[in-house]
Amino acid sequence: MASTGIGVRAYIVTAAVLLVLTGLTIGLAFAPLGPWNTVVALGIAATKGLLIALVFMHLRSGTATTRLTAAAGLFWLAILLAGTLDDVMTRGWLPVPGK
Amino acid sequence: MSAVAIAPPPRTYVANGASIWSWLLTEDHKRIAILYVITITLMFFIGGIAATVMRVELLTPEGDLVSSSAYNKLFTVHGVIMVWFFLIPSIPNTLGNFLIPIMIGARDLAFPKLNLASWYIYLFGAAFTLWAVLNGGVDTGWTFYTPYSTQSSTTHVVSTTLGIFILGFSSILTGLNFIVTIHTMRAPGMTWGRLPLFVWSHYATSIILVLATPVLAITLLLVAIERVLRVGIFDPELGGDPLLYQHMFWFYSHPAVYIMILPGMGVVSELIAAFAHKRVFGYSFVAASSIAIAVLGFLVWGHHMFTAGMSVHAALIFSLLSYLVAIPSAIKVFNWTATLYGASITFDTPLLYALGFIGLFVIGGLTGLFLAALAVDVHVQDTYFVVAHFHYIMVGGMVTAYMGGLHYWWPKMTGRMYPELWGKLAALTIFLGFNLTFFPQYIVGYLGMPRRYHVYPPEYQVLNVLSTAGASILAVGYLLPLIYLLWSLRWGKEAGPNPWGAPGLEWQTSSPPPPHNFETTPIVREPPYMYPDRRVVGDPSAHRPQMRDGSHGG
Amino acid sequence: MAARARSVPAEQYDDLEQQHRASTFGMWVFLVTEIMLFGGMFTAYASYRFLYPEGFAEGSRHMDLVIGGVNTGVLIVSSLTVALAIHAAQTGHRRALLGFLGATIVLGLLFMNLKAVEYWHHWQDSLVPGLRFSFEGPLAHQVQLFFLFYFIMTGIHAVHLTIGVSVVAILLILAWRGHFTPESHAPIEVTGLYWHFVDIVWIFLLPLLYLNGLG
Amino acid sequence: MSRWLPLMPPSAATSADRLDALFLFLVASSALITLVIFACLIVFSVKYRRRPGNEVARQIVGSWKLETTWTLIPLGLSMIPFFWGATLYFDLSSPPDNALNVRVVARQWMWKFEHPDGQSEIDELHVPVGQPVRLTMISQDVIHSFFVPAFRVKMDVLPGRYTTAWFQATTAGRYRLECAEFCGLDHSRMTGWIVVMEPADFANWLATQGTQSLASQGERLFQQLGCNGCHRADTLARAPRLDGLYGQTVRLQDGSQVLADDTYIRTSIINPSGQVVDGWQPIMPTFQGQLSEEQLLTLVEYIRSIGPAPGAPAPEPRPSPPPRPPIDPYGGGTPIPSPLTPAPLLPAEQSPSPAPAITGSPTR
Repeated sequence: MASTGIGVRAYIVTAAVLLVLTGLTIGLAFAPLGPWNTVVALGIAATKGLLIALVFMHLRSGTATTRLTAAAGLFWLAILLAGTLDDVMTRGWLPVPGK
Repeated sequence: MSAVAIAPPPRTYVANGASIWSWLLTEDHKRIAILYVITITLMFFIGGIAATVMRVELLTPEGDLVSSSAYNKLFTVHGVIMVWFFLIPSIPNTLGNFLIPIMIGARDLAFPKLNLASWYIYLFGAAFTLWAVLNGGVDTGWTFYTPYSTQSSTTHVVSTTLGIFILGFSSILTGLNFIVTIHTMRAPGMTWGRLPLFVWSHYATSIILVLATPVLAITLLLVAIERVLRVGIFDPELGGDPLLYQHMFWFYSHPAVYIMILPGMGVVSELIAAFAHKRVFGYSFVAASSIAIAVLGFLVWGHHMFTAGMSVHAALIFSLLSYLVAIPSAIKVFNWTATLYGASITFDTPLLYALGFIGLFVIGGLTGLFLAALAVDVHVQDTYFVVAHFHYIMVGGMVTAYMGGLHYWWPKMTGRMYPELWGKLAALTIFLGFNLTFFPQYIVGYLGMPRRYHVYPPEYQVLNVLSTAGASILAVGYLLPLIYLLWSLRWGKEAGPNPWGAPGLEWQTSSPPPPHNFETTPIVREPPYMYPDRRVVGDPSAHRPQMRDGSHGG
Repeated sequence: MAARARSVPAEQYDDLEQQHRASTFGMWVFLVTEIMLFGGMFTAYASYRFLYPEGFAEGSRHMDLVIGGVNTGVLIVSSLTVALAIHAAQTGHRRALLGFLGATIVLGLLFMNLKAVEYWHHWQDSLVPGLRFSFEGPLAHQVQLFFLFYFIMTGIHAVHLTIGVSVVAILLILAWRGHFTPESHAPIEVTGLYWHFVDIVWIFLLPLLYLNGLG
Repeated sequence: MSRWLPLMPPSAATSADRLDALFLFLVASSALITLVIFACLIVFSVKYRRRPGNEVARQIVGSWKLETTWTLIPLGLSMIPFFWGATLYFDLSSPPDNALNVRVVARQWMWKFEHPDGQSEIDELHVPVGQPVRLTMISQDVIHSFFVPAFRVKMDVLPGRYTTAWFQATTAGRYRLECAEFCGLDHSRMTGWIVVMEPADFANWLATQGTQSLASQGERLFQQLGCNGCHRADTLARAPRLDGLYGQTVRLQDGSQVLADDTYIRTSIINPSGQVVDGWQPIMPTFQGQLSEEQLLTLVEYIRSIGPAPGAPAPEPRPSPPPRPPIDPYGGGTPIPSPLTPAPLLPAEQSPSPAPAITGSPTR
């Protein structure tokens, strides 16, 4: 069994950082940042997700195939979001209803 | 035959237990493949009966054979059964299941229990859907467009969608199993560059199965929730957006078209090589184009929605991307054609199917370009032109490839040869019947006959009569193999391990193969399709090509 | 209870290393399908949030941020205990393994209990679309859409967590019977991957469902 | 041949001839490609069949040059139909300004058409030759699709949202109208006719149909519903003025700007709080479920009729008026006033007149 090279300390530190980030995102949600609230909240969420994937899920020491697999999931999710929102957000660009 | 005569008779996977439970609880990928062959054949004929009734109804412009309500249920049943319970599992779950482990030199798939589970999930999903069909049917079309499916239809939408939802897990598990198997179970020496193209195309198919099916699952779940709870997810009355449903549905269903053609392309690559007795021209391009189709196929779903009220911006982008996905398909066709150059071709039945596939796929693919051209799509969208186009791809393409593959590997699966003369006759009948059925539909579609029409204007009748005539020929074409293949099980000539003289790993083991495929794990030392080369004839030990055309290496 | 360590690979594999690689990679592929499953919901959510920003912000203000925040913490700690359980399995500390698996189950159940309390509050507030929903005012349809997605997304997340807790419970029994060795404990690692993924999903649900429209 | 076995549909609109040209180009080029591939397949099959002297194949691995060629050339060629099709599509999506505006309401399983002057028809639409006709369409139940093969025009008709199609007929005659999106039991019977007439005949036909114009029907409904109680010019106004609104850009509460088109007006009636105009309170009740699509169409047509005169210069975004609405008359969620609500404060004859000199200037 290949060693993951990650020790108990790393796990505990990661969990602590995750908890701090949770507090931070909740606190920042009350800051009047306008549209940036969403950006900040999702940015923090992405950071937390990345931490979990790299440390807890051993992606940091994972094989190229595993990383590629994880990246593929995100890439395809991006395709789905981009294609759908491309329609939803650009409706009404022509001065004709339904175009 | 000589190899069989020397060795003691091998215990085959067929002889590995005769009780019904030894089949129903088997974890052997070959037996599970046979279970799938039986179930999808059954499904094919259920869907085929629905199609037959529809074609007979369409002989006359009036709706005089069945009622509108019955007709709507017929085309829905035909679509649902054929797409999800026949085409999606057709080649992957039968030929793919049987051959992928053998072709890569493995004893089984990575997860045999999961493989069996996926067959039971398939049955469970089929049971839901067939229950709905037998209890009054469903009339939304296979696309379940909202808000018709959620607010208006009074038929069994929920149980049908749940059936497909369940089936989706079967697809996902199959795709997952294939991907993991191809990654981790290859025999020593079986590098990625030595994988048969059949395996490459199934790898690409599995990527789509794994990435697209979950979106269909969640979409159909949302439809069921909206219908059961009477809340508005896609219902515009309650603020929903029916186009969102279409986006999510086609995000699955357009790539699903490639689930329904990529395995066929893999089969055809094998058939062309086997009967041209030649390496596939541009192996790496054919392999890479499978992956390209899997990726690009996800970028073009919007071309199903050009007239649906999508924004013009999105329509332009989706149209442009739709042209890109045509290129890898074209690359395949060119390479298959080029493979025949300088070949030594024998015209056995499987090759007839392969050539038929290329012809029909070219026509179906090129008419796909019509649909990608925005303004042309406006006119032909939702007409019989579209119906003809996708039947050329799915029936002319996938079913033809399936028939070709079934004939080619029949001796491997059963140990028996099919009757060659009947095989050729059936292939020819199918080709002629198919073209007569579906070519007139292109014309009647451009004339303006919408799909899903129970009654139609009289000026479309002549073409519909031609189509129905073709369909009856086609039906005979599909019944013939059912009869003679069953006949061959008992009376067919013994095939021996390698009746075609092909170099693939599946031909290096006995027919039918032993339970764990090989007596000893094979070690692979050369690229696939290493047929004898004319330039080294007379030296039977050297089968490697001596000269390389161009700088491209296999 | 005799220790029954499983050190022989299943018959389709050549060795334990290959089996371990296959099962880990299989779980990653499965997680990709999960990304797409939740991704479909995220896409629908994103579309409607773009179309109805006010209604979605209004709906978000009806969330119980305390429960949401505490639950996030609970899941993060549970991820930690899962990671430590795997570590214990790798290093062969059976008692630590049992302890961390047990803690994971407790944290999972705690999350679900808090979630149930939250659902109960929504029920009392008549914010459950289709069953008990009444929201006065012009934003009613939009808020209903928000709550639909809230219940579908958190509901499917809860289903995943239920499966996770059940699997960890089975692992606990197997570990107690001495089923796992430092050489053979792939089921724990694979379950861990799944558990962490469910955690990540929640980490995105928190800002999308709870933290909108507060600033 | 053509009557017994037609190969092309009749062509009766400007869009039809333009589309047929692209279609025939695609047919010709596809036929050429198909022939080349089939010829290669057949020639190779015959020439390289197994026979004495050709028992063994000549092994060829591949050729980068060939692969590059048959990747790039099809890619380049495919851009021709893309740009050609996209141009036509863009034109199909952009009705000319002088188009006759016909309102279409689809429902299971019939088509209802309303001319600008109020003449309405069912399953039949009369239009003049040579005049662009713009269809603003909406469905009352499920998705339908307006399809006239002779015009090569098709557009889905959605519930809850307007879609647009347009055509300019070239030849008088009767042409089939079909519903192309499956809509339930009698989908295949949801058909009708487009009757294209010479302009003089059309004028005669219109005259015999005489009825109240859509805009005046809408105006009456506007007063019946008490809309003018809030949407008014004086200081009692609790909602923005609507005269001169149509076609202008409106600034919303969240700072974004929207075009006041048919969709915006319809949405504002059925979901008023979705797009609150900057400077006003979201006090308007929703009219969802209270008004049929036909009634909504008359209201939209009325507001259109009191919009700025055609050709008026495009003004700045409409400013928000300084006086804040003092009260919330409905208290949020109160049922809408019945048509019997007493006395609209603004007498009918003082309701905003279409004269641009009075109402068109948004800067007042």
